[in-house]
Amino acid sequence: MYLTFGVTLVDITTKIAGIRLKNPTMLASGIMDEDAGSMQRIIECDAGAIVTKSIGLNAREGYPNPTVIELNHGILNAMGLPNPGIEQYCQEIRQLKNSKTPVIGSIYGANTREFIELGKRMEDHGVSALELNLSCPHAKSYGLEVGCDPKLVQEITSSVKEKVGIPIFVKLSPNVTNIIEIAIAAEEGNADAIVAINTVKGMKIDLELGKPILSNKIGGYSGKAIKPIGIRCVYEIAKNVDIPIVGVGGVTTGEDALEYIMAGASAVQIGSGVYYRGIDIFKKVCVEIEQLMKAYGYKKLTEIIGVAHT
Amino acid sequence: MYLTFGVTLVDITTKIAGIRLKNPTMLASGIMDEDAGSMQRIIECDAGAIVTKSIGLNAREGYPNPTVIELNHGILNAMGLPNPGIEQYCQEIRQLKNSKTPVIGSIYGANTREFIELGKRMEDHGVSALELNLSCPHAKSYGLEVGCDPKLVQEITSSVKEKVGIPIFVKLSPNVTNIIEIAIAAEEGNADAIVAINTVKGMKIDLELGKPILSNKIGGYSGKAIKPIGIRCVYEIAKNVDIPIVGVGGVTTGEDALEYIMAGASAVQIGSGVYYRGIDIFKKVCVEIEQLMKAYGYKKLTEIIGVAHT
Amino acid sequence: MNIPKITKIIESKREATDIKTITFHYPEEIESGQFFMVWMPDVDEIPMSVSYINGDIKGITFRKIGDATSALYKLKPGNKIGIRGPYGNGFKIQGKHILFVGGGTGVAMLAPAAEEAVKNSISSTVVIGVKNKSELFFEKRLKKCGAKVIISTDDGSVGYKGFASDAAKEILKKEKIDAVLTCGPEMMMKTLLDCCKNISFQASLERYMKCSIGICGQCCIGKGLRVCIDGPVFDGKTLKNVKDFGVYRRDSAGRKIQF
Amino acid sequence: MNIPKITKIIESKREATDIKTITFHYPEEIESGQFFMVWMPDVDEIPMSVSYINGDIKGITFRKIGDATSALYKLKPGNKIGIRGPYGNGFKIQGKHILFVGGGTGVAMLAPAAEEAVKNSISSTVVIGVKNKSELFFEKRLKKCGAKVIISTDDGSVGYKGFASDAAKEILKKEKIDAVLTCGPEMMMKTLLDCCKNISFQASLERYMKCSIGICGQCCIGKGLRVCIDGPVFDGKTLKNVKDFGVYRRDSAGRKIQF
Ligand SMILES: Cc1cc2nc3c(=O)[nH]c(=O)nc-3n(C[C@H](O)[C@H](O)[C@H](O)COP(=O)(O)OP(=O)(O)OC[C@H]3O[C@@H](n4cnc5c(N)ncnc54)[C@H](O)[C@@H]3O)c2cc1C
Ligand SMILES: Cc1cc2nc3c(=O)[nH]c(=O)nc-3n(C[C@H](O)[C@H](O)[C@H](O)COP(=O)(O)OP(=O)(O)OC[C@H]3O[C@@H](n4cnc5c(N)ncnc54)[C@H](O)[C@@H]3O)c2cc1C
Ligand SMILES: Cc1cc2nc3c(=O)[nH]c(=O)nc-3n(C[C@H](O)[C@H](O)[C@H](O)COP(=O)(O)O)c2cc1C
Ligand SMILES: Cc1cc2nc3c(=O)[nH]c(=O)nc-3n(C[C@H](O)[C@H](O)[C@H](O)COP(=O)(O)O)c2cc1C
Ligand code: FES
Ligand code: FES
Repeated sequence: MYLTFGVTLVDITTKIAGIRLKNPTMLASGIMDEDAGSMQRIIECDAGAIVTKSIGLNAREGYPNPTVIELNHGILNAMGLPNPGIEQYCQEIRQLKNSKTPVIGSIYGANTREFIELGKRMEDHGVSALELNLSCPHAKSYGLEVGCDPKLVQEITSSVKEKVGIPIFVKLSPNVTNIIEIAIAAEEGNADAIVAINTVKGMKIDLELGKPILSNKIGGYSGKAIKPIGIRCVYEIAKNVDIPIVGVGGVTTGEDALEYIMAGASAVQIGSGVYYRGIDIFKKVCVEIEQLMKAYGYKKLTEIIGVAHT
Repeated sequence: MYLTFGVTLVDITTKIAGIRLKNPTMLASGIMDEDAGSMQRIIECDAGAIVTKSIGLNAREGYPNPTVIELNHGILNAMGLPNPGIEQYCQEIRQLKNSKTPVIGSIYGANTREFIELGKRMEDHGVSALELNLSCPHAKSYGLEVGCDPKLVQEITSSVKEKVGIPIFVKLSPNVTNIIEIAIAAEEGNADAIVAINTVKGMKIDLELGKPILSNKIGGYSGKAIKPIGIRCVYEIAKNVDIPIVGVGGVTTGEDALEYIMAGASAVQIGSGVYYRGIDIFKKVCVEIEQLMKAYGYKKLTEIIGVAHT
Repeated sequence: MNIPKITKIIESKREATDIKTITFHYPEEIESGQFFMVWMPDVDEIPMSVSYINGDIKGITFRKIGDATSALYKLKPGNKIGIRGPYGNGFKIQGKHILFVGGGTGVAMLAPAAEEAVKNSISSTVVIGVKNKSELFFEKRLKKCGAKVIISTDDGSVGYKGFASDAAKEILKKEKIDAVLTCGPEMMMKTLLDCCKNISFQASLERYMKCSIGICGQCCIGKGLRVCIDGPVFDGKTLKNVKDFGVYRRDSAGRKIQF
Repeated sequence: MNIPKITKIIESKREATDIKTITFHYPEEIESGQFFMVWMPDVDEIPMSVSYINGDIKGITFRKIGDATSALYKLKPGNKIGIRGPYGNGFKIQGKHILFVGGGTGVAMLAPAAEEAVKNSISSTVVIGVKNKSELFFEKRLKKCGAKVIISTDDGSVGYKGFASDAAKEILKKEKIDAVLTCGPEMMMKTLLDCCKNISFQASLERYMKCSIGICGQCCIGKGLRVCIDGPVFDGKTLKNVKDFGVYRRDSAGRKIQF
């Protein structure tokens, strides 16, 4: 099928773990996805898929403000995984049940049991796939503490995989010595796809007060500045695993998306880009991808996946 | 003593491991330090101290070009540790013997024995301190492969320490799961100071050719974009060790320097900043530090070290 | 960069019981209806509408209701806070005769709008609705600027006895009003919206805010309308399609809370 | 960003034995004396002076001596290479009568400078020094532009027999020359510098280059003069204080190599 955002007739559809996306731009977890209405709006902005906020068993208020600041070259956040808990959030997901755009449920937990419970609830309410957030850099005893241990990653992944029927994406952190080892652990745990990267641990200090600005002091760095790090991670992972990869980190243009795809990603997620280019960034990026494909003589997006390895 | 780059009378002298610096701006390793002439020029540009290129036992040509590219928010390099070997390089160091500005010898090796040998040679030829490069992200079997193992870091540090009489700085990589653990290992190995950070692993792919641009494919990301990562690392390290810290990564202005000092650094190193602001960046940053100190009511630079922890 | 700018309190002035105005140097241009994020280090950062626009000096007016506002309440001239913004869209001030309806601290952000309207030779009537006399503020300020001011109190301790929306309804019946601009309890604004069939309507909403730059989704209403960027001021046409308007808001965790 | 821009070879033309010119589309402005970094993917990226400036089309002229230049030599029209730059400072073209002295491929980068001089009505004499006739190139081009061309060959197979520097010395004795601009083997340039006591002198140097943006220190001469940024063209006054000029260069590892 040929999509036509722009004028050119190129095929920008893609597939991850059997899920077909009309285009490779997905909404990243934690951005405009606290309620059904917001996700609906992003769907109408033509995102190829939506990832929900990371949801836990119980409600969490997150950290006090300031939680998000914009730096010169990226965005720094320490939300602290605020979410209403799976019970309430399932109501939001149910409202999207008839959406043609795939909705992927992001979940975080402190242990295997929690991930399984959350995964089953998400599946029951109709998500197309799960994204295991094993990578949040700033919530104590969640995320990164789980996601930097290959054994735990494999165990959680395979345990959830056994209990649910939908595909499982594992989202990885760049804040590890060897991301390849973690990606391989996820693959060995039968993950259906890898999502990379989550934010990079960073900090900003106010000079006049001599204090870190974020209430959590340390935050996660996202946006334009981290793209070279994300590209490197996706490239390293693609060299070492066979499952599909979703590239995240600093995608704001069609060029950025294409770079991730060349590094080995089958699709990209966009988070901070919503700040840089507005909520219609998904459509903009698709148009730019089509223009670039035409300029470089590509007909199908899928033929570009991983070309940088050849 | 009161230095007067600008108009204000504030004291920007500092000290690391007993080495007194007339100001807190040091030349970072690998920048304009392949020969005595270049280092002499940087000394005349008023750097507070000079760190040499990382030197190994034998000459190394490094990787073919492209080895350095500038990205939108930082610089990506994969030099591959080119250097003429300690034998030839000692001639360069000897020429700086009478310099009032401290010269710190950076060395890399594949094992403890090499580090000891290099350290002794550097000491013989008159450097003020050693910087152990345990962190180069892109030279195989050197640097990062050594620097991400706390046991090796402690062993190398303490072994070199036993054999040389000059202070030992250990330079760390941000490409690890837990930089605190590595810093503690260096401290337990009796390091006199920690230098953080080396470059962040990154990649840039050319879209038209679908190829990584650097000949080594993966490179080290430096410059403006990485400052929040460096600040976070210095802050984390300062919370956990008692030895002085030298902050590196994205320092281009007095504000950047001050932010590192507030995070816990006793001095800063400048690398990519030489590209952004020219070779006279050292003086510029000093003037800016003085102006900020006046604006915020500080008299002595040393009273600012680590204020973000209070 | 979008980080707080540290500024010093110039003046802290009590306006009524538990209500204060603080002013500070902040040269950025701001329109009435826009808001700041106000950082009290080690406490919180909260959204606050601008209530004074006086060249480089700006002000906010707030009620002490919790941690952050209590911290603000205690600040003295010379104390430092962090300000960023302005955020949001502000009011469109158009028409021949505008009715401003402020409930509680809602009047704080309407005041600069009413002043601007009068300056633009628009007839301006302001309803100030408060629970009782001790909570009343900005009466003098608004009269002085040339607006017609009507007070309503729940207990009748001064002015009209009843809700501000009832007072407003009576005015709407009597006078030819082009536009209603309101800020206050959402139920009150909802009631007003229902009365404004053919009258242009703008309401300023409050939702829990975290990023204030339109990415975290915390403040969204309806179909992903972000109060921090698409609002805080919405027109009647938009609000009629927002199911949650006057029905529920979400707390810091994203849980729905009925009004 | 400072990354190679991919461009297609428009023409590849043999100039002499092992010497070719290739031209490509590269709209950036460039001055004679400046250079590009030329990327042959999977091979190397090397510095190359501009030898043709023709609106949006630029050219380089090179001798096949190793991996990268051999790869360049093989390229056909339509093949892609990466170009970045221009880098460096370029010549200052001033005076009434300029003597250009090119040794070997050095003449390649002098040609656009000589053309510019003639265009600015400056009398221009060009010495082209090569080993023998088979290596001679740009004679016609330079004559056509209006420069006076003198050929010297080591073996006397054409023109003056001897070194280019000797040919130049004779001219300096006979004619009133304001400025000498030279590029070629460093010993030749050093000899020339020694003859130019009262004559303005500029020489374009070659050093191993890696970053080309002034940070890696690979190309430095004297007291930290960066050939990539402070050069490649240096004046006589500067070069007199550079101890390594004509004495040694450094290889890719930074080892000194005597000329
Ligand atoms: C756009 C906007 C403009 C506002 N302008 C004014 C004003 O001019 N004057 C005024 O008095 N108040 C104003 N508010 C409300 C003000 O932000 C809250 O009263 C304040 O945040 C309470 O903080 P607290 O810590 O004192 O109370 P808490 O005890 O922390 O909370 C009390 C209630 O305040 C609200 N609140 C707390 N934090 C936030 C937050 N980050 N974002 C939104 N609401 C929050 C919640 O509803 C909460 O239930 C405005 C709110 C918004 C969204
Ligand atoms: C500013 C500048 C302008 C130049 N302009 C021209 C020109 O117009 N025409 C021309 O024929 N040549 C020019 N050169 C020389 C040209 O760069 C080398 O001939 C070329 O790099 C050789 O590469 P190779 O792989 O073919 O040879 P190799 O076999 O790799 O090397 C042969 C020699 O070339 C030199 N070389 C190799 N790589 C580099 C490098 N990265 N930087 C500098 N020198 C290197 C070294 O001296 C080396 O010993 C210029 C050099 C510089 C510095
Ligand atoms: C405000 C904010 C909230 C986020 N929340 C989550 C989250 O809940 N779960 C998660 O896996 N990632 C979260 N992320 C990380 C993003 O999904 C994404 O991995 C990261 O921001 C890098 O992409 P970007 O550069 O496009 O923003 C969040 C990022 C931001 C900026
Ligand atoms: C071209 C280049 C070469 C470098 N070479 C070395 C080196 O030899 N040894 C080392 O420890 N660090 C080396 N580095 C890292 C720098 O010393 C520094 O840690 C890093 O660039 C971050 O600082 P910056 O942002 O100021 O550049 C190099 C960096 C660059 C850009
Ligand atoms: S507060 Fe984050 S989207 Fe409005
Ligand atoms: S080539 Fe790096 S400084 Fe000149």
